[in-house]
Amino acid sequence: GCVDNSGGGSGGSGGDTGQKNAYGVTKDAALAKTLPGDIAKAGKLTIGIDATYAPNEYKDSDGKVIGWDVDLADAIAAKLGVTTDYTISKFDNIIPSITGGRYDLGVSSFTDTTEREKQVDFVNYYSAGVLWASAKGKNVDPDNACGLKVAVEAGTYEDTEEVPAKSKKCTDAGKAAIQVLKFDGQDQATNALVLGQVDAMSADSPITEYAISKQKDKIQAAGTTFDVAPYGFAVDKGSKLTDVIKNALQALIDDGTYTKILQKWGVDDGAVTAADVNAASKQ
Amino acid sequence: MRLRHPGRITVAVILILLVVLFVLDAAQRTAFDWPDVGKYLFDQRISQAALITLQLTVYSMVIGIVLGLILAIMRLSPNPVVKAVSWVYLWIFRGTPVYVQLVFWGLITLIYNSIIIGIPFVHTWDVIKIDWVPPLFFISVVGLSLNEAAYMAEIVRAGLLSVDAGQEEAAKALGMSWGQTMRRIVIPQSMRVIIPPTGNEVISMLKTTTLVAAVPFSLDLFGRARDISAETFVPIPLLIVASLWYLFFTSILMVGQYFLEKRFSRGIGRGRPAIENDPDAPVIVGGVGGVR
Amino acid sequence: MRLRHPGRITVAVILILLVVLFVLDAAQRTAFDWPDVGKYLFDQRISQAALITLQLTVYSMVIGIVLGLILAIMRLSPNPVVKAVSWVYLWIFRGTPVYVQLVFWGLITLIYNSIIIGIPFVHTWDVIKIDWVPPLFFISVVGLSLNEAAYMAEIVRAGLLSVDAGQEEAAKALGMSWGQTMRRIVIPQSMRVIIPPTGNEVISMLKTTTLVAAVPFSLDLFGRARDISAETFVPIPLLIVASLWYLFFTSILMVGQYFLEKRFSRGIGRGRPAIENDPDAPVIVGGVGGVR
Amino acid sequence: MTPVQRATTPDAARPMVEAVAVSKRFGGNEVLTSISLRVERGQVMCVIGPSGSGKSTFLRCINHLEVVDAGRLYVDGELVGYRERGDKLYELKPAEAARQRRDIGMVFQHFNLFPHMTALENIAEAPTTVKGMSRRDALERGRDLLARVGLASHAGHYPSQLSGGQQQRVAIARALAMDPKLMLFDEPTSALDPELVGEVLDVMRELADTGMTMVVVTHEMGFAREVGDAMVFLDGGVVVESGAPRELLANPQHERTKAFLSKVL
Amino acid sequence: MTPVQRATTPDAARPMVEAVAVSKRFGGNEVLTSISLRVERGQVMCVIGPSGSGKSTFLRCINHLEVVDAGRLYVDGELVGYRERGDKLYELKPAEAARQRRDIGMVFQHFNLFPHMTALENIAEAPTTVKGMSRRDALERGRDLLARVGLASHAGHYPSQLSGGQQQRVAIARALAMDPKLMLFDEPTSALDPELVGEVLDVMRELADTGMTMVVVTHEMGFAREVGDAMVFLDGGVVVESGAPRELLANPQHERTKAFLSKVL
Ligand SMILES: Nc1ncnc2c1ncn2[C@@H]1O[C@H](COP(=O)(O)OP(=O)(O)OP(=O)(O)O)[C@@H](O)[C@H]1O
Ligand SMILES: Nc1ncnc2c1ncn2[C@@H]1O[C@H](COP(=O)(O)OP(=O)(O)OP(=O)(O)O)[C@@H](O)[C@H]1O
Ligand SMILES: [Mg+2]
Ligand SMILES: [Mg+2]
Repeated sequence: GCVDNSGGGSGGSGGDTGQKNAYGVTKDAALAKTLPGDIAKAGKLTIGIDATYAPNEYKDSDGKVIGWDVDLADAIAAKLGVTTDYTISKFDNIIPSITGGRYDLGVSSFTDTTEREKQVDFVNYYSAGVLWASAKGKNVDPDNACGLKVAVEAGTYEDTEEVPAKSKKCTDAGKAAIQVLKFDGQDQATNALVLGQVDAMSADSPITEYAISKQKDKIQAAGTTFDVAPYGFAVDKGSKLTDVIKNALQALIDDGTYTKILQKWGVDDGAVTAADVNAASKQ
Repeated sequence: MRLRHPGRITVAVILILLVVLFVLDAAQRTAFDWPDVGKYLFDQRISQAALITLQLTVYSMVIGIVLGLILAIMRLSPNPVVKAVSWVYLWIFRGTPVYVQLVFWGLITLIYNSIIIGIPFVHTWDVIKIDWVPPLFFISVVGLSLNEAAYMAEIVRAGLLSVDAGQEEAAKALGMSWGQTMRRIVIPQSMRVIIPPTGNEVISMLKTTTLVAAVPFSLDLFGRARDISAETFVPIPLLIVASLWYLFFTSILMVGQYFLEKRFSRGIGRGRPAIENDPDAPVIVGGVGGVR
Repeated sequence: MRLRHPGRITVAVILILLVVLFVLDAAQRTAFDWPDVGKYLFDQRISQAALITLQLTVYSMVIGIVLGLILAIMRLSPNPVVKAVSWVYLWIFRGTPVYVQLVFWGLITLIYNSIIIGIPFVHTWDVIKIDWVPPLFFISVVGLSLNEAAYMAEIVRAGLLSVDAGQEEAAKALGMSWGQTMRRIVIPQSMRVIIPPTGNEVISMLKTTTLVAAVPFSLDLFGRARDISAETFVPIPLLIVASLWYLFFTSILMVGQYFLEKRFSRGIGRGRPAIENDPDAPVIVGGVGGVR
Repeated sequence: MTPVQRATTPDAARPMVEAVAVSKRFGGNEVLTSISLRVERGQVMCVIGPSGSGKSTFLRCINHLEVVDAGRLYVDGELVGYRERGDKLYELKPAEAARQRRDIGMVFQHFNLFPHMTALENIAEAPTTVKGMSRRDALERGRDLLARVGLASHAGHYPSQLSGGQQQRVAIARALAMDPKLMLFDEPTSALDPELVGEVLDVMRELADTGMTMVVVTHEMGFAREVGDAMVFLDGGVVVESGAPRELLANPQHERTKAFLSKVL
Repeated sequence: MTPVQRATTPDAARPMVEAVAVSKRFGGNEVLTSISLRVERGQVMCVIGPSGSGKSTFLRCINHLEVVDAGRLYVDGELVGYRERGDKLYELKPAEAARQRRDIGMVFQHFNLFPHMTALENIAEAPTTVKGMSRRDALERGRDLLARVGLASHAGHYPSQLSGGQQQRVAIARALAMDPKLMLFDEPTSALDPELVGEVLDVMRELADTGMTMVVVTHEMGFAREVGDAMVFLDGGVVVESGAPRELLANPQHERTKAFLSKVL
């Protein structure tokens, strides 16, 4: 495991047969059998994660990786009778690490895009949008943010597609471009907004909502959620694991654990009713 | 009767084999993605970013040198307060990591977002909000150059101290002011000692510009390479592309540095008696086109 | 009849006033959040992270010194292939930013995830998957020490070259092997030249450990400070806390460095005639308890 | 101590250098103890004494390169390094001290030529930067002075390309370029190989013949006897004996003087 | 060239050093040209010659500190630095070369004492590291040798605390500690102040009296005349003349020898 070194450490649930997960998930023998041989043999899922995206995945004060993404992945592992082994990574390096065979799974709030689907398969488990936030009392319109400073996390959908597209609209209309500040982690981007270093930040809706809930007196939502798109667990292209994860997730949705987790973290707005694969290209 | 070095040849052959194996293996590894390396090496976005890296380097060095000179002179001042201020500056800027400093400069606008006019802790008459938000490039240059100044100060100081005290005295005795003495006599002579390590600092600065990611400024070579790889999911080839550019620049600088050092370590045999007795003292480059 | 320095006093007073104003102003700025600084300064998480930073420094330096010694000896080898390999190593590791190198080491497992047994481009017999994922701490130490080795190599090389060639010759003439000559004669004498810059390298390494964020390893002082601030949304006080710890460590090292340099620049007046003619040559620390 | 009353003497009668009870200490070490002496206009005053007796320090005080601790030093009637206001002395500002130094030429034991400038540039430097003379005039003047010290053909040489004697002659020319009213020489020949001493003394002798007031610290007793108008023997920071060089050298009165002269002659 | 046939002589009659047409070049510069000479057991052979004539180089070849380019060099019947196999010569491995050097003591012009070790440690170093002698025995032996060169009381001194003559005597003791069968001296007194030369020559004279075979590069003709059994005059890398020192010094046959001797005597 990477408990000793990665600053994250294993969520370490799921676990041995018969043991109950924190949400009471137990191993489903039939599903477990469908696991690819090497994973079943290793008894664990190697997961790449960028734990700077509260509340989806982040670190608690002891440096342990937590979040609802983590709980969900742990539950899936428990269903399959294996443990989880989280490795902290930079967000931009997770997908290359999956295609490079380093991680079985990427659990890091990946927005399923057709661009990314060229690299990996996604098991869609949530429906999130993009939500901007601005300083309290300062109204920012995401669709008319020309010339403003916007914080994003480097390598995210917001960084590579959403904000650049908005900025391009500005420049096409002869207005000033949006100044994008790319931070290494979402935590820094959020800090930048809280402290007033930027006019706004753009992040996935659960993240923005969580940040607002924590810093009610400093920041507020700017506009509403848009660009709703599915989240997906990233799996290597064409891997057998894709369907296994999808089925396990479906089982969790069916037995209500899924909802329990989302409700516990207060993000059940974007819950899906059925697990899907590569939803982006299907639209 | 020729020399034979069987042992030497064995070692050489093994080493060459290892290197060849490594290269062949690397050529085969898909992760290196050599076609992509070729594709991005001369990508316009990369070469523009390389230009920005050079700009960062040049601006930061120039400001760093000027500030370093001021700090060095302050350090040599007879005024203990001036000396102490300079000392504290060096202590803080040499004692903390430049990466942390750059993060700090990135946040500086948060700290100093207003000018408070008043008596601290007693009364505030007015608070003037500072609206100007400096561009990230500007902040990066400030961060890099303030750090560099601390290092340049020590280099300049060593250079100034290397000039024989008799020189300053002679200039003083001729009625030259302190400023004239510095400008015309001491600084030109100290260049011999200052320039070689300054060359090293330039090379080091070029590499340190990668850290502006902490500001976060991301239009430099490394930042741009990272941006591209975030879109294309091929981090390794872009890392290689950035490395090759850095290697290219530093190699040029190292060659320049080599010639500079050669030039500045050259002296003319016969010096003043005072110097002849003390080969440790600076040997002055004389002859046509000395250090002027 | 006492000296009066009205100008000097004016400057001093103005500077002191400015410093006091700056400090008072800083004390008042809410962004600095001094109570938080106090709260986190001795937080156990921070002090543990400081320990990890020290571990990173020590391990990386030790490995860097050993590798540097090997590289230095390779550079001085008469075998041109060995020499070239060492040269290329130094060129690459000194020519690229350590930050980029650390990013690269962070991705190394992506590149070398299998051992290919076969003839490159022709036939592959077998591919053995490497399952071992090295801990990030391990990768950080590897990245830092491989970089450090390139710098230590030059320091060690300068040290070895500073030992008079006559020493090696005398040892050889007594029938000592090359290894014995190095171990007993050359290396002990070169320490005088090697140790002071090595002290500098330790200080520099301590600060460079902040860059393991590129790996990304985040249990070091700076990484931990950042993680805490991610939760609490107070980056500036934590930045100050981290800076104070770095300043504390580097100050201790600088004091140590000062005494080391003093000790190693001390020589005994009368040397051998060969040395007496050449004050530039190393002055050997003799007397009781020389460099052994 | 009470301030010394200055006699208002006519210009020509006023001494060029007047030291009144000058003392100087470095830390706890008193290097000059209540030195009083006069150098008249046009006189050549030779200062002799063993090593460490304070000869250099005294010269440096005249030029305000060192600050006097007690007593008063006047050059051409002007208090050196201080401004008297009421009963108190205030140290001159650096710019004022620099102005005073312009009128006093100084030649050092180790020449201290500027190694990054040619002989001619060395000479032209101060007139241009300090006096604001045009570069052309300064260079022309420099060439004249080089010719005067017999080095017309060495104008373009750097100090490292000149012999010690040649360097010292350039140093004298450099001091003369500022048109000083007083020249100080601090053992100008003691760093020279014996065969080069003569050429420098010749230049100094010619300079004395033109009527220049000179204070010369030297061990060249032949020169002192021939050229010197007055001589003081310094030991342990006090003036042990003074008088005309011929007399002092031939008939030293004091034991210490005798002991010293028996060694150097 | 064809390999020289070695006569199988009994031990005692075998020369200690035999050079057969030894040549050595540095780059394009031929420093030794076909040198042939013999040093018999117990003999003291003096080598003289102008600077740059190749004296040091020849000594260094005997000790395999330099590699001979052509010709053969034998010490005590053993080919130096090479192994002969069939018609070909192979350079010795470093370890074998080191073994050969053990038996040949060498004293350098600049002493080359190890500055970080005391006099005694300098002497005990090689016996312990190279011969594996116990430290105690080596130190005891070292003390004996120090006494023999008259420095018993200086055992704990570092080289920087010794005079040049004392350092050179320690260097001789250091070489003797390896029990060499041949001693090479390269101008052992030329870096010494004149008053220190005698003490070193005395030690060498005593050494010669014990029957040690010695090759001495020197300009001390008095020593050579008194102690030397044979002498060669080297010039431009060739042996110009050889013979008994008294004769060679008194009646040089060759013009170049005469010219050289007229300068140094
Ligand atoms: N800057 C200084 N700081 C402390 N002591 C000094 C300084 N300059 C000179 N001294 C001391 O003052 C004393 C007189 O020095 P000074 O150079 O005037 O002697 P001198 O007569 O010129 O001797 P010499 O013939 O060796 O030049 C000496 O003891 C010297 O050590
Ligand atoms: N390592 C070397 N590389 C190149 N040339 C060398 C080397 N060692 C010696 N030489 C040259 O070989 C020649 C003979 O040198 P050597 O030291 O043997 O002379 P020497 O007779 O000992 O002179 P001296 O009396 O000055 O010691 C000289 O011209 C010298 O420059
Ligand atoms: Mg003096
Ligand atoms: Mg020689």
